[in-house]
Amino acid sequence: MIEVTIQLLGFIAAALLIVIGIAGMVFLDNMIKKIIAFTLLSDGVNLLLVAIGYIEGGVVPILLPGMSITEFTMRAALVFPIGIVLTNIVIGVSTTAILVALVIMLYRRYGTLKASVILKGERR
Amino acid sequence: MTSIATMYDKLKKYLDNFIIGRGYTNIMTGYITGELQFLIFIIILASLFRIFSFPLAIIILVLTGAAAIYFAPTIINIEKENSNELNRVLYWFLIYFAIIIAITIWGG
Amino acid sequence: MMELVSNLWSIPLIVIIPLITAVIVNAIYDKEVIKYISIASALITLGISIISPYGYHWFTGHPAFDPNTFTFTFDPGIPAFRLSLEFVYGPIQQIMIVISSLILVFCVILATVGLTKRQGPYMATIFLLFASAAIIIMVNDLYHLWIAVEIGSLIVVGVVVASGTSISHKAALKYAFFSAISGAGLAVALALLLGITGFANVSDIIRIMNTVGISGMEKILYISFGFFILAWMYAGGLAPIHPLKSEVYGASYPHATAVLQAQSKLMLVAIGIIMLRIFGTLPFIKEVMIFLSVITMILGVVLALIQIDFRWIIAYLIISHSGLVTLGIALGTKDGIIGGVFQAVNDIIYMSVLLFCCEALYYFGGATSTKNSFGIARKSPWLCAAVLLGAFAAAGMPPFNGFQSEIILIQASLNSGLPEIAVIILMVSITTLIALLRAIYRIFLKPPEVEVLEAKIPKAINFGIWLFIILTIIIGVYPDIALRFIIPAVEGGFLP
Amino acid sequence: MIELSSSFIIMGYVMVIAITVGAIAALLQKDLIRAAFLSGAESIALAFFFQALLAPDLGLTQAIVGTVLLPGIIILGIFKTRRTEEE
Repeated sequence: MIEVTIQLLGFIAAALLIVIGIAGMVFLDNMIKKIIAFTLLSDGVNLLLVAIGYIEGGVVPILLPGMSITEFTMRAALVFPIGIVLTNIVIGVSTTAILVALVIMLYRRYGTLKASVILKGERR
Repeated sequence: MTSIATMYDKLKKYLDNFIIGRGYTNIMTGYITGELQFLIFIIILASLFRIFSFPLAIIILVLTGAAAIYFAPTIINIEKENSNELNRVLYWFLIYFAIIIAITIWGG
Repeated sequence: MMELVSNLWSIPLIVIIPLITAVIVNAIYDKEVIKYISIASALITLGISIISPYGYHWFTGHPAFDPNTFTFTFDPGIPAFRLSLEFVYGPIQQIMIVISSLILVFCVILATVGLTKRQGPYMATIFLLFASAAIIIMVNDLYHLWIAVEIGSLIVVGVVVASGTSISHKAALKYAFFSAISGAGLAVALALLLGITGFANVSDIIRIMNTVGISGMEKILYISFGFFILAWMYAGGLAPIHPLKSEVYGASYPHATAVLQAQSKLMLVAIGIIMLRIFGTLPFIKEVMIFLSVITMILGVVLALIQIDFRWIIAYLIISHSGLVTLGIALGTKDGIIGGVFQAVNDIIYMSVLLFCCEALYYFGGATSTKNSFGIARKSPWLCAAVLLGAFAAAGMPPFNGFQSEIILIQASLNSGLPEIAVIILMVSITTLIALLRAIYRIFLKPPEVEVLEAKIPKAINFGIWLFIILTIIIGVYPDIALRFIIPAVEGGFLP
Repeated sequence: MIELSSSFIIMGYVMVIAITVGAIAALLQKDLIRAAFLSGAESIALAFFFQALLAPDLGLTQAIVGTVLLPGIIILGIFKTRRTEEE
C-alpha cells in the first residue's frame, strides 16, 4: 500500500489534467473548446513540475528571518521548478492569445468554429 | 498458375489505376517514379530487419513485397494518408509515441 | 585553441542584439529607417559570431559548486555542478551561427526589397526567429532549451501568418496547436529528468547519472526520452509531422523559409546532440532515431516527386534532407555526427540557393506552378543556370558541398554495418535530382505555353544566389573550411 | 502535527476532485462562455493545490492568470466569433 501524500495527489491530478487536455484537443470539434483543452494541458504540466519540486515536510522556499541557511537548504522545496512554471504560465497565456487571434481570423473567412471545416485537409 | 496473361492483366490494372479518374497529366511521371521508388525503399527497409534476426528479415521481405503488389498503387494511399488534417496528424503522432515508448521500455 | 572564459562577452550580444532590434523595429512599424537598422544589426551579429572566442556564459552569475573540495569556482575547466544557467559557444555553435546569420542578412535584405508595407513587425519576427535558433544551439541546460523551443515555435507561427494567405493562416493554426502539445511534452521530459537527477544542466545530469546512478528509475528515463523524441520530431518536421511542417515551409515567403529551415536544422542538431549525450547509452535509442530519420527521408522525397508547385517541392525536399541530418546524428558514431552536422551546414546553404531562386520567380508573376510551362530560361538564362547549380548541389554532385557531407554519411553508415542505409542515402540524393529537374524543366526549359511578365530581378537576389552558389563550390572543393570547426567539437565531446 | 497533515490530505482529495470535475465540466458545456468560466473555476482549485505544494507565489499567479486573464482572452474571442457550439 502506497502512502498517500499531497505530492502523490499532485501527480494524480496532473496526469488527469494532461489526459483530459490531450483528449479534448484531439476529440473536440469546436476551436474554442480545443483552446480551453490546451489551457488544461498546460495547467497539468505546471502541476507536474511543481509536484516534482515538493519536499515532504519541507518549507516554502522563502528565507525568513531567524532561519539558518543550512536548515533552509535542507528543508526548502526546489526553487527551480517554480521558476520554470512561472515561465510556462506566461508562455501559456501568449500561446492562448495567438491561438484565439488565429481562430478569429479564420472565423471571419469561414463563418464557423468547427475544426472539421476550418482545418479540413487539402490534397497537396 | 501465374501465366503471362494474368501477369499482363495485373500490370494493366496497375497502370490503369493511375490513369482512370485522373486523366493523363504531367504529374504522371512523378507518380510512377514515386511508386517505384517507394517500392524499392520499403523493400530495402524490410531487409534492415536482419540486424534483429535473419529469418525474420526474409519473412518480412516476402510479406512486404506481397503487400506492396497487393495494395498497389501505394502512392495514392500515401498521398491520402499525407493529408494535413490536424486530427490525422495527431493520430499518427500518438501512434508513433506509443510505439517509441513501447520499444524503448521493452528493449530496456 | 584559445583560453576559455566563464563569462564570454559575445554570447549575450548574439542573443540580445536581435532581440533589441526586434523591439525597436516593431516600434518604428512603417518607416524607411527600418531597412538600415535591420541590415546593420544583422551584419553586426554576423561579425560578432565570426570574431568571438570560445567559452561559456553563466547567466545569473552564480559560481559552480565543486563537490570534491566543497568550494565554489568560476573556472570552466573544473568539472563542477553549474548552479546558474549555462550557454556554450564552441566550434559547432560558431559555424552554425555564422551560417544562419549569413542567411539572416540576406533574408533581411530580400524582405526590404520585396515588402513595401508594414515591414516592422515582419522584421521583428525574423529577428526573433534567429534569436531563438541561436539560443537553442548555444544552450547547455534544459530550461533554456525548452523556453527557446516554445518561443521559436510561436515565432514560426508569426512568420507564417505574415505571408497573409488563407493557406498560411490554416498552417499557422495547426502548427500552433502542435507546438502547444509538443512544448508541453518537452516540459514533461524536463520535469522527469529534473525529478530523477535534480539538475537541469545537461553536463550535470550526465555526471549524476554516471556517478550516483539512477537505480530503479530507468523506466522514467525511457518515458523522458519518448517526450524528447516528440519535441525532436516536431522541431525538424520529422515523419508524422511532415504535412504540417512542409505546409509551414511552403506557405511562407521563400526568403522567410530560408531562415525557417536554418532554424529547424539548428534545432535538430542541438536537440539531437543533447539526446545523444543524455540517452546515448540506453539500448534501442539509436535504432528508434535511425528509424525515424529513414522514414522521414523516404516520405519527404517520395512526396516531393508528386508535388505540382516548385515551392512545395522545395518544402518536402527540406523535410527529406532534415532526415539526412538526423540520420547522421542518430548513427551515434564520430563519423556519423560529423557527417550529420556537416550535412546541416551544407543543407542550409544549398536550400537557400533554391529558395532565393524561388523568390526570384515571384518577379515573373508567381510562376512557380508546374502545371504550365513558362519558358523562363529564355527571359533569364542566368537564373536558370543558378537553379540548375542549386539542384546539382542538393543532389550531391561532386564539385558541390552536398557531395562532401553525403560521402561522409555513406561511409559512416557502411562503417556502422548498415549498407542498406547507404543505399537509401544514395537513392534519396538521386530522387532529389529527379524531383527538382522535373519542376525546372517545366518552369524554365520547356517552350512557353503561358506568357509571363517581363521582369527585372533585383540585384540583391542575384547577389545572394551567386554568393551562396560560390559558397557551395568553395565548401565542396575545400571541405576543411567547415570540417575544421566540426571535427574538433565532435572529438572533444561537444564542449569547448 | 498529524491532524494538520491528514487535513492537508483531505484538502488534496477535494482539490483533485474539483480540478477533474471542473476540467471535464468545462469541456462538456454547450455555452462557450460558461465553459470559459468553468475553466477559471478549475484554475482556482489548481491555485490552492500550488499553495499546498509549497509554491505560494505560483498560487497567486495562477489565481490571477487562470481566473481573469485566460478566460478574458477566450471570452474576447467568443465575442468576436459566436457564443454557442454548432451541431
